[in-house]
Amino acid sequence: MGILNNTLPSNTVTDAVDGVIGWGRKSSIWPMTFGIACCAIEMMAVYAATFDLDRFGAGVPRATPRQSDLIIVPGTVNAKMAVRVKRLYDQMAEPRYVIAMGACVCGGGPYVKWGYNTVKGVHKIIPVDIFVPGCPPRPEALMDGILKLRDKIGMNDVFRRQKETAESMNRSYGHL
Amino acid sequence: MEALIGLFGELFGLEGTLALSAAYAVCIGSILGFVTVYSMFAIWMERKVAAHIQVRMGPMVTGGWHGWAQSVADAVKLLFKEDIIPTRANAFMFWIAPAVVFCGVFAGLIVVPFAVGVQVVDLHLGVFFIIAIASIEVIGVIIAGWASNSKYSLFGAVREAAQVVSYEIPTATALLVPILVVGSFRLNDFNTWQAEHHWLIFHSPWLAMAALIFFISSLAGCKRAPFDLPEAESELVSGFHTEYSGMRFSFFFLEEYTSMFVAALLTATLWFGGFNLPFVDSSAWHPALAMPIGIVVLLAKTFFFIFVQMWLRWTLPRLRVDQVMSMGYKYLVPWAFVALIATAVWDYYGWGWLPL
Amino acid sequence: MEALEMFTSDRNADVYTEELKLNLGPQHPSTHGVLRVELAMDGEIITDSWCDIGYLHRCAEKIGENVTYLQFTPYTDRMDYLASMNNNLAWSLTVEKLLDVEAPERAQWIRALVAELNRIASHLIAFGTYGIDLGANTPFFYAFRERESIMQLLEKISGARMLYNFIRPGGVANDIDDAWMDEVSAFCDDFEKRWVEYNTLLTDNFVFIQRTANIGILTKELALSNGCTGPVLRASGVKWDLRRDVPYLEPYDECEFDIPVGEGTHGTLGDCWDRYWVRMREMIESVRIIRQCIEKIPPGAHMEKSMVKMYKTPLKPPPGEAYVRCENPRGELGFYVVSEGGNSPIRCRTRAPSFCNLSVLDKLLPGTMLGDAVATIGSLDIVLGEVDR
Amino acid sequence: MNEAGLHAKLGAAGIDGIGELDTSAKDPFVVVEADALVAVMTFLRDDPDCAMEMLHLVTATEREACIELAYHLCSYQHHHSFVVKVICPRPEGGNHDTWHPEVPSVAGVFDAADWHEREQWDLLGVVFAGHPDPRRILLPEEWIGHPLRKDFVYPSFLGDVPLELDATPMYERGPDWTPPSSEPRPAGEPLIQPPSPPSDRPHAGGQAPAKDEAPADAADTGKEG
Repeated sequence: MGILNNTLPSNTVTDAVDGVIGWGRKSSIWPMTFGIACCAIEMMAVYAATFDLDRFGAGVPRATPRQSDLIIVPGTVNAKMAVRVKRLYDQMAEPRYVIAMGACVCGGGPYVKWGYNTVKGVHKIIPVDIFVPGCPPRPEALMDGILKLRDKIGMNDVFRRQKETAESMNRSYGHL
Repeated sequence: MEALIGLFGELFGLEGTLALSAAYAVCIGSILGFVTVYSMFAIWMERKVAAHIQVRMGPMVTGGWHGWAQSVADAVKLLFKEDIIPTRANAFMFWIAPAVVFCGVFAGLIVVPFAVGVQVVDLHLGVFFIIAIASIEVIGVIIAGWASNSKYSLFGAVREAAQVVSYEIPTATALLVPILVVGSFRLNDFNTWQAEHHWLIFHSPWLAMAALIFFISSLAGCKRAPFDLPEAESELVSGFHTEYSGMRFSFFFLEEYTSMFVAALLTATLWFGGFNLPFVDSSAWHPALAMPIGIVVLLAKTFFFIFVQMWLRWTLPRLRVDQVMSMGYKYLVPWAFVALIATAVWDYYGWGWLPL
Repeated sequence: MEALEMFTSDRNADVYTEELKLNLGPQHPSTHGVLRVELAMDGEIITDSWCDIGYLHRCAEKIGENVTYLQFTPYTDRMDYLASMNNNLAWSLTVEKLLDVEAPERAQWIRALVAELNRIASHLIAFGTYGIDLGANTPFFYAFRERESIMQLLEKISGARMLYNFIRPGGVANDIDDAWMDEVSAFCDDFEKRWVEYNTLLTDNFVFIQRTANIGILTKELALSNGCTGPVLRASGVKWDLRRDVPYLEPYDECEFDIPVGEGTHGTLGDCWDRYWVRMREMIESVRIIRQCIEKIPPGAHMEKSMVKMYKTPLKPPPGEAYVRCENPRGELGFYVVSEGGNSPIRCRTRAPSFCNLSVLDKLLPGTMLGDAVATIGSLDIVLGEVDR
Repeated sequence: MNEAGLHAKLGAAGIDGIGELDTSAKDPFVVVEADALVAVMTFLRDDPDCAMEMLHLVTATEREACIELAYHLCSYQHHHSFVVKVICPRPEGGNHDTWHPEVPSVAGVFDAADWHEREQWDLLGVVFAGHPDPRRILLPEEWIGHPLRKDFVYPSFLGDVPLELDATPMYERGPDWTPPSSEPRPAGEPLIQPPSPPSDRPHAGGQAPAKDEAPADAADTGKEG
């Protein structure tokens, strides 16, 4: 895949293949079983019976980062945890997506002012696709975030030359 | 098989080795296709069964009607996912392990009679072949666990080795019990014997016991709950396939569901009448009618046992590793031998049990 | 003789064994958040273990020293986020003790009612995730179904699903009405039936008993010396419950309820099964308290009049200190607050029950197997938000 | 037995350095000398009339003049509780960098004290002499300073993890970015120099705000998520 990435011209074949791949990716988002804080409980509620994330094909929580496509960061990331979050993200296979769930992860939340130890938003550590604010977000909000992520994935091109989404696909991660 | 060779001779004028190769290619291709389609269906079924046990709906969106295309989407995604080989892993071993695992269980399918005449090779040692070839799978798992260079993977591989090797004994011993009654290793003979007499599960209490022992130990062989220790998610993250991603990981999925299929199919063939309908004598039917009905009947029985496996998985907690071992050695092995000897005695005196 | 030499001589010197260090967490499916346990393994057997916490340290005590007394209430929600009501309750009682105020009678009954509801919700999560730890995924979904009804009930009176900020110094935020209480009693009827279902699903399961009985035995002496409280302590045979022994709310004095204690039903006293079973029975006791609360709740104000006036400016308790303990689902939650008369305390220390309960883990694990480690961590029922604060 | 009874019992035990019972507080407490602490704790635990089986809490509180340690004990047999305090007076110019008060550890008496004392060392820099495992517990090992001291200065980075609200994300740093030095600072200097221009966070790298103005500006951010 590597050499083919976004090099082919746009024609019927590449359009169709991209469409199929995009459909496959967006219909099968396997999240990582990763809970940090309060938001993890609401995330569990989303997996559970009332909300049932599996309806969208996203209900196969994988315990290992290698097999998961989506990392939902549910809860405050602090200095000690940030290194681990970064490593987990690095261990995931492309394409990988990040949802920042909750106010703490979006920008510090209640801990922004006096939290000497908290990272003010997980986007300081890893690139984030979708921010879901709330403290904690209602399950509906997380569902909405996942639906937005589905739309976003569906728009991404794989073989075709990229237009405006190039930045979101090929980010440079600095020296880290 | 022979029919296929003849067909190729008639249609394309192929003869000898060429016809044989073409026939093999078609057979293997169709089994491969079957396995792929079956696995996708089984994964979808597993998710639906799990969901309905857990008061939810399971996949509902992908593909429209009840998320039927969910597994297709999963496959497409896995196919186009990055394939990571960890730097510290042994790359060749890491690469070859999924193939070894998958070949092991896949090869077992070639001796299975799906209906009258629908069988790739009618081996005289069919049952023996399946058991023997399925043991290759454990080697692949050990390779995978070792080559990943991860502690969780290693734990998973060692657990798998201990568990599968231990449970081969009760599996094989329990299989010997119907073999003793029928007097053959050939899978087709079981179908004909059960068509002529009765289903072997009703033959004697010892055969029912052997069926139970076989089913339990085949769960352990397939790494299904409550014996899913090699990939125990809450203990070992993902066990031996912790480091696998993308398509390689999906081979382990295929392997798991295919070995479930083989186990369920052996249960159905050896004890539950194979492709025979109950209370109906289909031996005189025209092959064109008997073949599709046979396939449907056999698959229906097989999927029932697959359903039971899923049912157990989503109901029971997982055993601990030493409890798995003690269950195998302290209960299943002795009782399998008891069933074997008791059947020998039972059949020697020709005792009946049920009015069949 | 040669064969003997092979084993005794140093010919196999390049074959050596070493202790395997296994790192459980911080991202691991069964550590209930971000606990990290480092295990030294000899095969499947754990020889030593080191707990590493702090992956969710959120500076709550520093925040407590910088915000006002009222503003700190939402932060207590986020400590033990599974039992927010109980945390609010403990904090409110602490501030009330500093201010020498007492909540009106009706507020006390409402407090007890919602705290017990939240206790059920919290124990339901313990029950569900314990099933997942042991490989049974289904109980989790059943537990969350009932938890969802509790959250909806509490949302109706507080406006929030999980972190309520409902119990405040001086009373509760809103009054409750009869229609809501009818819904609660309907839930109680429903829940008692479901509870029987849980037992058939998990409690009486042979495999479950095999996995939990005689595992992670916490003796009474060890529990007391380590400061374990709550169901963990009661499972070790100590009949101590602050609700009965030091009633901090009026309803606990007047309601009838039992205190489930571990009996060693399926093995030794203080094993994982006992801890689990104490939690399960506590849910039923909570239902009993809720029913009595609904029956006996008196009319009146839901908020202390004098406090409402005080809310307009930051609360300024007189210099002093107060330590209040409350019986949380996980044990005794204590707040130790030192005031010097300012808008905010100069020290706001939390005695987190999970913190003390977890400290016993390193002593329970050695000698057990890897699967037991998971069972033991699950049976302690920790919440990392509270351990690390 | 009430607190007075417990105090009398303690006074009769013949341990030196036990102060008077202070009943002005909500929970009456007794101040003991640091040297007598272990003996007092052992007595309270072992005496059948006291029978304090459980150490509830170890708290260090920083005041203007001292750091005081409070030990909350309780008995399940007799349903009573007791507070023991140790006071470490602040030396001239003692700040969080130069002054680490030292008290004997009671981890040998109560196992529960182990983690509590580690936490007090971690957050307030109180040294517990004879503690079996004197490491940080909540903060990472490489953390500098003890954050619950009043004169603690908020760091901008820990290693290369940014702790500032307006820090550059890690993945957007250029290749020539170097992590800030985490060497122990000279006494009196801020922990890690704030990035320039300094952020508008009230005391990032600067002085901690005075006590009284805290709630006023806490009100605008304190409640919003």
